[in-house]
Amino acid sequence: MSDLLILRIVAKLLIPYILLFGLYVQTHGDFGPGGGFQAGVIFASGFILYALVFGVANARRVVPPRLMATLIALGVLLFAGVGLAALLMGGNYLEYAVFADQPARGNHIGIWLVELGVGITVSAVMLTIFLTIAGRGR
Amino acid sequence: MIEAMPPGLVLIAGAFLLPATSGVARKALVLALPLATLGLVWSIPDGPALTLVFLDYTLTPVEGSRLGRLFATAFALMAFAGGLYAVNQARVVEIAAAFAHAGSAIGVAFAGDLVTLFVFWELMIIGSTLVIWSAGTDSAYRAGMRYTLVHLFGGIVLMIGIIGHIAETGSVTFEAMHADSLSRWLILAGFLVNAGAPPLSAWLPDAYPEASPSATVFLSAYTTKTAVYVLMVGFAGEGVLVWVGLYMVFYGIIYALLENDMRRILAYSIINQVGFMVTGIGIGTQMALNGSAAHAFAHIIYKGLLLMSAGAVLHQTGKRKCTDLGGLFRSMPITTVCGIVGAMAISSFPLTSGFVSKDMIGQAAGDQLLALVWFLLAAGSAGVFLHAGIKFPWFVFFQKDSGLRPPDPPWNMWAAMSLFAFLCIGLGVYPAPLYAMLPYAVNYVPYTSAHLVFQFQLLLFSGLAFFLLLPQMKRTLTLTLDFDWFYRHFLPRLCRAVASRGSETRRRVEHATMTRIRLVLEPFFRFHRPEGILARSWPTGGATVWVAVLLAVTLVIYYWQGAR
Amino acid sequence: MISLHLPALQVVVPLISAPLCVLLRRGFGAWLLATVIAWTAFAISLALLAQVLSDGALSYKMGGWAAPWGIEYRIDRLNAFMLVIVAGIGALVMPCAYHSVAREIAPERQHLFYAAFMLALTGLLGIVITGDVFNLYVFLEITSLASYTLVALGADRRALRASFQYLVLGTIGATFILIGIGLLYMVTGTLNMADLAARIPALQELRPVRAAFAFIVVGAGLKLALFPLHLWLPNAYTYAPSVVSAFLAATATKVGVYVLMRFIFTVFGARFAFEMMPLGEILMVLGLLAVMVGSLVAVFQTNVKRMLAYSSIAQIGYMALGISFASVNGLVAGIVHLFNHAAMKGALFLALACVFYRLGSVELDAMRGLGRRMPLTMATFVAAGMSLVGVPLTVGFISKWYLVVAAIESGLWPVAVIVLVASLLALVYIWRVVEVAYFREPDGDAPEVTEAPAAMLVPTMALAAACIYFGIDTELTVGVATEAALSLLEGGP
Amino acid sequence: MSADVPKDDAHKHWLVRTKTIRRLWILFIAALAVTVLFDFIVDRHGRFGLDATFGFPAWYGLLTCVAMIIGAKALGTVLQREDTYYDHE
Repeated sequence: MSDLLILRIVAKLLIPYILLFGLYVQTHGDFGPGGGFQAGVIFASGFILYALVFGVANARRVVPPRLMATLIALGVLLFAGVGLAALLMGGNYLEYAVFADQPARGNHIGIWLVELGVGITVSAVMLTIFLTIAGRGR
Repeated sequence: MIEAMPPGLVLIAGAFLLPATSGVARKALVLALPLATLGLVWSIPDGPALTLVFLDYTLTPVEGSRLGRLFATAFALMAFAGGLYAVNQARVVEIAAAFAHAGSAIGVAFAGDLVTLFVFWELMIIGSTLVIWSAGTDSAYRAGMRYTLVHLFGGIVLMIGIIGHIAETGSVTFEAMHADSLSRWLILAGFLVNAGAPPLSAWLPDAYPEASPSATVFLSAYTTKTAVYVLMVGFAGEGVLVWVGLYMVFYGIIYALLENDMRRILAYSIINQVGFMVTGIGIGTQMALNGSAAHAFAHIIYKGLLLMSAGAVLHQTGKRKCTDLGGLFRSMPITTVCGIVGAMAISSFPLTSGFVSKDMIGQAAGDQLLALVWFLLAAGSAGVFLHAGIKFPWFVFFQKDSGLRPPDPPWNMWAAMSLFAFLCIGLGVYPAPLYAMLPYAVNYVPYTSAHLVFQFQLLLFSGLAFFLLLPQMKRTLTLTLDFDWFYRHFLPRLCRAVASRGSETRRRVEHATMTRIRLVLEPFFRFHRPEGILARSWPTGGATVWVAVLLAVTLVIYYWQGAR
Repeated sequence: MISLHLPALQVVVPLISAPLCVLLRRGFGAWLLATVIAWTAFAISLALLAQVLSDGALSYKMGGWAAPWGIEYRIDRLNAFMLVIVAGIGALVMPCAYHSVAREIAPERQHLFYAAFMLALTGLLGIVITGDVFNLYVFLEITSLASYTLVALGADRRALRASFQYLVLGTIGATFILIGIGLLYMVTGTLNMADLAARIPALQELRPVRAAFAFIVVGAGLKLALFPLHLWLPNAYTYAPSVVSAFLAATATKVGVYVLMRFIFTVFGARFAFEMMPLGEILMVLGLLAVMVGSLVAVFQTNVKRMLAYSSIAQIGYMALGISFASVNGLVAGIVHLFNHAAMKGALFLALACVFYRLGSVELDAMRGLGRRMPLTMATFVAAGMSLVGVPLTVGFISKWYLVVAAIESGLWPVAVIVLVASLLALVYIWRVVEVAYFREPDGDAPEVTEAPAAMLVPTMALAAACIYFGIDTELTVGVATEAALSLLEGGP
Repeated sequence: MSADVPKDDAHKHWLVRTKTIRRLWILFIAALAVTVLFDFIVDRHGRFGLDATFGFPAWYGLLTCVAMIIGAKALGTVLQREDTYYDHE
């Protein structure tokens, strides 16, 4: 596959935009279409494209499985930690309104953080699944 | 609320303690526990002594009564003598199990409510099964398994009966009742299974003789006599019991006459003796109940004595079949004398405990002018002498010389035998203490000239019949089929024929079923899978089919319900 | 202050521990964390139960959103009791897990095992605690996915196939539940259980409600392994790692039963389920079949784990039977048996974990003479086994008693007979193990083994002791079950 | 009984010597006679008529015992099996 020059160049051109779009969906999910899940999938698809074009072995160097496992865990921790933080700040679990003096602002912060956690976990899980399946039989 | 501890718990707790001890301490404990229990039995006043709440019911785990105390006394005495008999020979697990068994039986004797009764009832089963198993032989294991299953089946019948009774009356108290509804019939049936009543009586001669010499002594006392106790409390005067009891009397005689194994002879005679008691309970007058209670007390002692002497023979010779034994009186005089005393007592010879107890039942039948019952009881009395009174000592200690010259058993065994022999004679000579314990005031004089003449004529002429027909009584190496044939032979055969792969019956049944099933389901399965066989090749698929079927069926049913 | 948030913490604490286990990367560290967390969760569940018993049902608004819009955690006596069962088993299984997992699972996967285990615990606790049907579905999936992983970690190659089968059927079950929830949402526009319960009576003539009922009952039936939807269970329990078998057998199917009860009584209401729909008859027939078939098949197994798995199917049949009577005593029997069966099956499977730890096998033949070589383990097995049979003074007797009382109250004598005859079958299959362990001599080439390590033995014996203690002192179990049964029958959470 | 009379009678236990056994039989028959004769002295007031007849316990005991033995024998021909019957369960 490394011989396909056009593919490699197009992929190199596309991947940054895919990642950027992923980040856009991630950060604007709280008041537009999108959110952590979709963003995570889009973000992961950038790396998956890379793996398809440049080979799984290269992709593994970019995203080592250990890192992925850590990211999966960290994403979940972020999600659950935000909930706990709300609890520590005097609200119910996941009650973001307590994060700022104005409930709307607090909600904004809380949702943003939670979605980030979701995004990290989803993209890491997607990549792990892809690399695991792609790595079978080698 | 705790005013009194259930006396049986001393023995049950002791059973758990025994294996942890050793040496002299263990021996002391074996002898002390039954005596402590005996003391506790007599410290319980009449009436409820302990109540507690369990499963929404107010239970009376300990309720003193004259009758319960009588039985508990006999049970504790038996535990003492049995412990003494076994203390140096038996495995500790056997004594422990026997004490648990005895403790549960005493628990039944003091149970004031049906739930407590049932709990102790089931504990008795566990204890007795372990007693049988402690022999450690394969045949004991199998017999014990059959024993357990029969009794657990009886327990099931009893439990359904008890729950039904509680649902009908709202009361858990264990008191007199009548077999007038299904649930109470079930209670009666559950009790009768333990009494060794037909048709489930074969467990007794099947299991008891497979236990070790001392274990059989323990076993003989508790299971059937607790059944007598509960029948007496619950179903006194229940007419059907007269006929059940009489059946047991003659069943025991006939089967014992055919039997070759000395301890099975005695096992059959337990059923025979319990038959007398059950008949008395069926008659239900004060005289009859006194007779049954007194006879149960006397029976525990002399049957213990008989089995001790048989056990001593088995322990010393390792043989249990009449065909292998004989002439042992030469070298085992103490055992012989004790065996004869027991045999006299069971035959109710004058001056023995049987004489002062059994004929109360006959007397009661006579007083009620139950002619047929009276004549049958008299014939039964003659038959007792025939099958146990003469047959057992004759074939074991006399008849031909088998050439065996074993010495008398160790001191603790013969001490236990002597104690019971003393009690057999003592109660026969001086029955007042026994009569004082009976549930009703005793209006009966055993030693009248008429009674003595009657008894001597009956017994001596039964003896004459025995010796005249001795050639007919020649022992053979046989066993006699009983109801247990159905679950020991017929059912296993049937199951094997159906269950084992490749057997002809199974092949035919399977073929027929499969053809029919295919006929119905073939189109359905072909639709799903061309090869057409269900779960074998791909279980997940098979399971999914089940899901689909179940969902479809429920959906259809629910829709149909809605359309109505 | 913190007591206000116990409902959230009950789920969140194990949830957070799962990623931490992954981050720890070390088997021992992960085990230590998981053990501490499991015991913390147990403590929380006990505190919740105490709170519910003294103050009545609790409600917790997730994220501060009020029901029915937000997710509500609602804890009444029934699910407080369930929480104690699930968390308690989790706490008791964890100490055993250290040795057992070290023997059965490769070192590089151990921390992942504990992470999956914590996720399964989280999911089970979440299913039980939530008062929102969609949230329930989410937790159901968390549990299921974690369980598939746990089963697949079994040392035997067949574990993979068992796990796959479990996955396919479990997914079908979860999907059915989701379809049912979807149909309910379509008709009522709400996902909150209490809200659903208030709206369904007016809508119960509608076919979507009936279809939802069918889907949910069948879906839950799959999850709880109701006969004939049990086919995933024997393989999954047989080939899973020993502690996983113990944990899942003691909790997962019980939670399935809980879900069924919750939907039947709280969401749809007893009147709808038993008077308009013939659920009672269906559950009774399937329950009786489960009892008979499960027990009979168990009698013929040679792998003891598999035998216990089939016995679980029979025991689940008892619970279904208890529900089918739709009477107080029937429900008490079902609910008490949830607890009792968790205790005895937990003890039995943990005892097998001990056996496997020493012998490397749980085949009947390999256990010859084990009564003398591992006396405490086998004594525990016998005690819990007697409880399974329903011997008086054990918990099994209590369940059996209430079941028979319920059957006789309803005039169903034959059902009472079948229940009790099946307990004889339980005796037969338990006794096959006892016979081999106590009455057979080991083969000449059998490995010399000693008693299992104390860390495994103590929890096992604790569960067996519970089987006996709660068979004598029934105040807590029967008391809670009775009140839970009454409130279930009244309808509404 | 008399079938197994050995030749060296003096070497046997006194209880199984032919002479003793003969004496025991005589004693036994005498006892039988005495107990029946007691019916003349003692009034065994019967309740049912039949039981008041002369020597009722004696003849009744003898007859029922013979009947029971014959009955058992008859049943035995149907129900008795080798004692290894169940061994191949």
